[in-house]
Amino acid sequence: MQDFGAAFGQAFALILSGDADLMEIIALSLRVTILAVAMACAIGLPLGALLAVGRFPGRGAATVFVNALMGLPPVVVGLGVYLLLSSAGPLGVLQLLYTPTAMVIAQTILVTPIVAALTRQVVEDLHAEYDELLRSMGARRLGVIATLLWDARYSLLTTALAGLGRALAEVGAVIIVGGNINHVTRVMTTTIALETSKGNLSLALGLGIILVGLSILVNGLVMGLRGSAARLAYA
Amino acid sequence: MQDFGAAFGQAFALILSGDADLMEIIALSLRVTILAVAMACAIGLPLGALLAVGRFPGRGAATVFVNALMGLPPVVVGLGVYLLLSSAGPLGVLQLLYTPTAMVIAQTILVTPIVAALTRQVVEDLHAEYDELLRSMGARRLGVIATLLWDARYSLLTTALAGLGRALAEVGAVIIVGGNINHVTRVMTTTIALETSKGNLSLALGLGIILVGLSILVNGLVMGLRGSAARLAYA
Amino acid sequence: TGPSQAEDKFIVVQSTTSTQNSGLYDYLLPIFTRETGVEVRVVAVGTGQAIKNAQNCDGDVLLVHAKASEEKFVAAGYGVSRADVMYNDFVIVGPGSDPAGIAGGKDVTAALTKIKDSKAVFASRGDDSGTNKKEMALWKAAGIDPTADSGSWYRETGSGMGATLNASVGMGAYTMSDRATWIAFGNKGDFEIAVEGDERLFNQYGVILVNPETCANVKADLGQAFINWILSDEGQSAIADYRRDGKQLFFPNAKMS
Amino acid sequence: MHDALTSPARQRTTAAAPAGAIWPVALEDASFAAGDKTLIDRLSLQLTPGLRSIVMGPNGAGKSLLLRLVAGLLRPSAGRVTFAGQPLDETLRRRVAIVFQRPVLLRRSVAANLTHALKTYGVPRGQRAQRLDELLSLGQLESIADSPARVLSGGEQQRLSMVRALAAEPDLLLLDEPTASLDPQATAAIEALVSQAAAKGVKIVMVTHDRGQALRLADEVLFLHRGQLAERAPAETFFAQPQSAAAQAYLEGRLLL
Amino acid sequence: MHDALTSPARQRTTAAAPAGAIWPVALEDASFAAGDKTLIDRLSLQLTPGLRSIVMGPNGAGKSLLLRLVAGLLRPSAGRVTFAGQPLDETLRRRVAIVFQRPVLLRRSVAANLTHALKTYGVPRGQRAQRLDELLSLGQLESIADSPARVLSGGEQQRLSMVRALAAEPDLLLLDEPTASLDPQATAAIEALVSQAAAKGVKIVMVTHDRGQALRLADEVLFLHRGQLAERAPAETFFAQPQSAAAQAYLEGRLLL
Ligand SMILES: Nc1ncnc2c1ncn2[C@@H]1O[C@H](COP(=O)(O)OP(=O)(O)OP(=O)(O)O)[C@@H](O)[C@H]1O
Ligand SMILES: Nc1ncnc2c1ncn2[C@@H]1O[C@H](COP(=O)(O)OP(=O)(O)OP(=O)(O)O)[C@@H](O)[C@H]1O
Ligand SMILES: [Mg+2]
Ligand SMILES: [Mg+2]
Repeated sequence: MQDFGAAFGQAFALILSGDADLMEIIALSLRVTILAVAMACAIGLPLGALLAVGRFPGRGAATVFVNALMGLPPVVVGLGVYLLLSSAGPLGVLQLLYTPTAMVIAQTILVTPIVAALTRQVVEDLHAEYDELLRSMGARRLGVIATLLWDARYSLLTTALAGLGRALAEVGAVIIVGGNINHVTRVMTTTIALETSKGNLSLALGLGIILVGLSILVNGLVMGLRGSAARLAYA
Repeated sequence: MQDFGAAFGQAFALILSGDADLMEIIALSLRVTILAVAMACAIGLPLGALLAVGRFPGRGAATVFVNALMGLPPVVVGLGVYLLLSSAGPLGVLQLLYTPTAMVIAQTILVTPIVAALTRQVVEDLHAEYDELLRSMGARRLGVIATLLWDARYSLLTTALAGLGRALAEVGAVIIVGGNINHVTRVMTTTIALETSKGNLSLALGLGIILVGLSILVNGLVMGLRGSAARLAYA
Repeated sequence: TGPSQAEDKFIVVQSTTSTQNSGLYDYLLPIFTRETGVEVRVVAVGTGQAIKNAQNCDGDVLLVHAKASEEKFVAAGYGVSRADVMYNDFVIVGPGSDPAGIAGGKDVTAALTKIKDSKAVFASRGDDSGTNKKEMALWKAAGIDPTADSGSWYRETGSGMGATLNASVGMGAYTMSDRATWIAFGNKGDFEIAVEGDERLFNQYGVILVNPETCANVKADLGQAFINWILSDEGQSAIADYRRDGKQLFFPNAKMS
Repeated sequence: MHDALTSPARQRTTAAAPAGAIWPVALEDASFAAGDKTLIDRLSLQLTPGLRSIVMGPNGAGKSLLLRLVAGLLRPSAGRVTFAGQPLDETLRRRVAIVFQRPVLLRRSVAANLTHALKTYGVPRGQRAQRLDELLSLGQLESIADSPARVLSGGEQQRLSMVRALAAEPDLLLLDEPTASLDPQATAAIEALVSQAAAKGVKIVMVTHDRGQALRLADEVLFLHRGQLAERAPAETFFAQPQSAAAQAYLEGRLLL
Repeated sequence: MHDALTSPARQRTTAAAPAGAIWPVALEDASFAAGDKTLIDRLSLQLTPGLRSIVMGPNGAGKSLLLRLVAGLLRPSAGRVTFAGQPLDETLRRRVAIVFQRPVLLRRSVAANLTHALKTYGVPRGQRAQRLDELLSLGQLESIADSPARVLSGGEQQRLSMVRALAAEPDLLLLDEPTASLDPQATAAIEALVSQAAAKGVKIVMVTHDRGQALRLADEVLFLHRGQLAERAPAETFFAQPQSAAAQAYLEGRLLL
């Protein structure tokens, strides 16, 4: 049990110390995560909505496939991106391996199916209500999707937050394509993994507590903004 | 690119060979995952519904907290469970460390917030519609939750599938508390991690392809069952 | 679950990844299990984590390669006694193009100096593992503090040997690996051994029984039986017999008393 | 509805008389505001058993809000709503039933909707099947008992909501335009049911825009305008000589502003 | 509704005449089945511009389904629905507008619901603000323009649905009990609007259970019973001497089985 106590102690000491390395790591974690979630939403929201409203052959199979991709193992995604970006790989000339960009790419691949699958569900539920109205108005596919995504935006926040959680917590992919290189691609989760492998369990746990605190902060912020937005505007 | 080709080749060869070790590993992966998701649903569904319908002080904070816990880093969960179950830890006498049970516990902790947070959203959306009716009927809290969970069951499937995806893909926690012991606690993801660290990238990728195939299979099965259930019964 | 005949008769060995990744255990342990009916469950993690796990009583036997840490472990009362099991050596591997021009050399400090001077990329595990400690000692011997350049030509991957090798191949960076892991490694690309044979690259593995007096749950009999076996002529010759690509990976050097 | 024997009034006598008095039900200076709009404006009102009260008033007058306040579904932003001097509590709640203007139906079959209601109202499991049959026949819903409730026609949905409320065997029945989408026959049947229930002592408060219906059913009329009780009068008086300008304009179909 | 100048008919003339003819709109032996129930049963019917057609029939007769079939929202399970001999296509779709029995409103403000409709109907951005004002005043919705549409009173929701449909400037307007929850003034206003639109050439097909309303508005009555067209007659004939037993029973408020 003393490990847990020590972990909290370490967490507080670290935060209070304002350790420059730690700040650098936190900043990179946030940058990579937020970029990846933004990209995943840019792809996943319309894709999920399309799966929800589309009436095309293979829609059921596509839905199962996207749902299944929520179970994409991070290590596999990491490997795939590694093989693409490695000097010997097809995209090697871009020299992206072991850069934050590579990490964003890997996380985007991981998070997009989550956003798309959950979006499909939310939008489908709303579509059940709006379908006849929108069809009767002669709305085009794109307009339907835009309408549904907009009206479901508060519910879709939770979807984005699920993606955020996944990206923030993820280590398997980013450690492969980022390499956990000190001062370059080291983020919170890879640091935690490193300290764990060093046997510095309470330090690792302390960092974990900071990461969860970060997650709470971001979530609180998002929900707070959502609250004010919902209160202010009803457009 | 030849790595990807090799990976598919390896995947097919492995499946066709019906390798006994592989079958053992797949079976354990499925067992651990399904148990963990079942437990996470048993806790997360009512918890999420409670957050959706409850009117208690601190509900907003609790919601933010549960949402934030979707970002629990697997390594941290693994560490926490390790410290609890370790012989030196408070639950050491149970001798659960490095057993599949420990893996189920760790995954349950990881997946429960996901199920709870997504359930809250789904149930809250439905509750907006049912709230006045159920209150006017004098339904008690438990009855309200049961009604909402039942009527939202098809939408909640996607929630459970999100949890399943997370559990199936997860490696950071299970490798710490399971130890990736050959024939005892080795699952698909830990095998993939091991092969990756051995530099057997195309074998690792091949195993990843099998894991994704497994995920597609399970998802297809679930959606298929859902389809027949929805067609058959309207109780 | 494991073979049913060994349902209760098993021990947990906390070990490093190199012994596992090189396939040694897959060869060695079945022999022991066949003879004694005792199953050996290996938890292969970083050296630091392995020692920490053993300190937490989550293993019966510790088998790692960080002699100083091991002796500290025993001195602190966590282990009963330490015995040498086997050794191999470290090698510096690098891309075939050999940007630092060190290939074929034997003097490791000279090679490291050349790497620094040419600013050729070098990947360090940077994880305080046995390998990492050895590497840092070699830099020190060369009079270089590479961490000052961390992030530029010197890259600390903060990962295990396998991951660091993958990263090196991906970046075209030199790195130091134990020979066993290197030989067994599957993703070599165009990489080759650049420096080997310096006696400062010696890599000793030791085995320790976790102290049953500090850890009541330790299966001292079974653990000791395993240690005795691995140090015995039979165990030692089994180690010597293990080969990959025709090469011997570990060299037994137990001094049974 | 064609079978008067299964009217709720009969069933009420079979249930144990619930403890606790609810009369009078009173709004005391109750207001309800949303944003900066006062939608119900310091309304005071007493309801006692006996007379059938019909609530009329233009669209947006606050009729539905009033019913919701009485049912305890909205909390007044000022003033209070009391039942025999007390606020509505859980035990009293089931003695008040409401039929919403826009039916709210569970995503289940017609029969399952009713079974759910019976369960919620605490009808013992053994009696539910029989009660279900009675309610289905009361609402002429037998032929669509297994249809999903949400695909029913507008009139069918209203009938289902109505019998579901009757299943509660309430003392106070709040009806919000329950016949707005019903055909003449179903309207007549509902009116008969309402009269029967009233005769057995169930207090009826019903919103309608249908003047003919109000004439047929009302003992007294509550006329709401802009969230205020503009007029309360016996039915004959109200229709013959409405006192308030608002009521006069309403009855003549003139624009009210 | 109080401002006849902003009636949809006026606005129609300002819009470019859409290409392609839709008349006659015809059901040819159209059926609609769900599960094993035939809900619309081989119905044949022609609609031509001019006469205001009122659809009557008991609850569950299939009136709403008929409107949905005509609007192209349901696909007949047998037979077909044609517009000038062709199936409904995207370009024709906007010339048919429908007001549902149960209003479907977006989770937006009243104004945003209308703006969304204007956008969907292809009204150029520059004209939307003015059209919005016209529609709000047409529906007497100015004072609640910024309220969330889903908290509106029943009558307000119906008025909003009505003006939203008018915003489409349709050639064929399908109305499903559009005044069921309206107060007498709003009912009169809607009836006036309907008559005006009809006078300008918009074909009206309207479902109602209100005999008085039918008498006021109907040029002809379509009487549906059990998914079949039991009777189609000029209004005077229908109300004076209904031919079918079903229509007789319906008008007398007798039970139809
Ligand atoms: N939550 C809310 N926020 C803002 N305005 C509201 C809210 N709820 C109701 N209103 C407004 O309050 C007024 C009264 O609504 P209510 O539903 O009681 O009318 P009503 O008398 O039942 O009318 P109708 O005959 O059309 O059903 C309406 O103008 C409505 O728009
Ligand atoms: N998807 C469906 N599955 C099964 N039954 C359906 C479905 N849709 C409609 N029905 C049934 O079809 C019948 C006709 O429905 P419709 O809504 O057209 O009636 P209506 O004539 O409009 O009645 P009302 O006057 O009550 O509005 C009803 O009995 C309804 O229960
Ligand atoms: Mg109302
Ligand atoms: Mg209808």
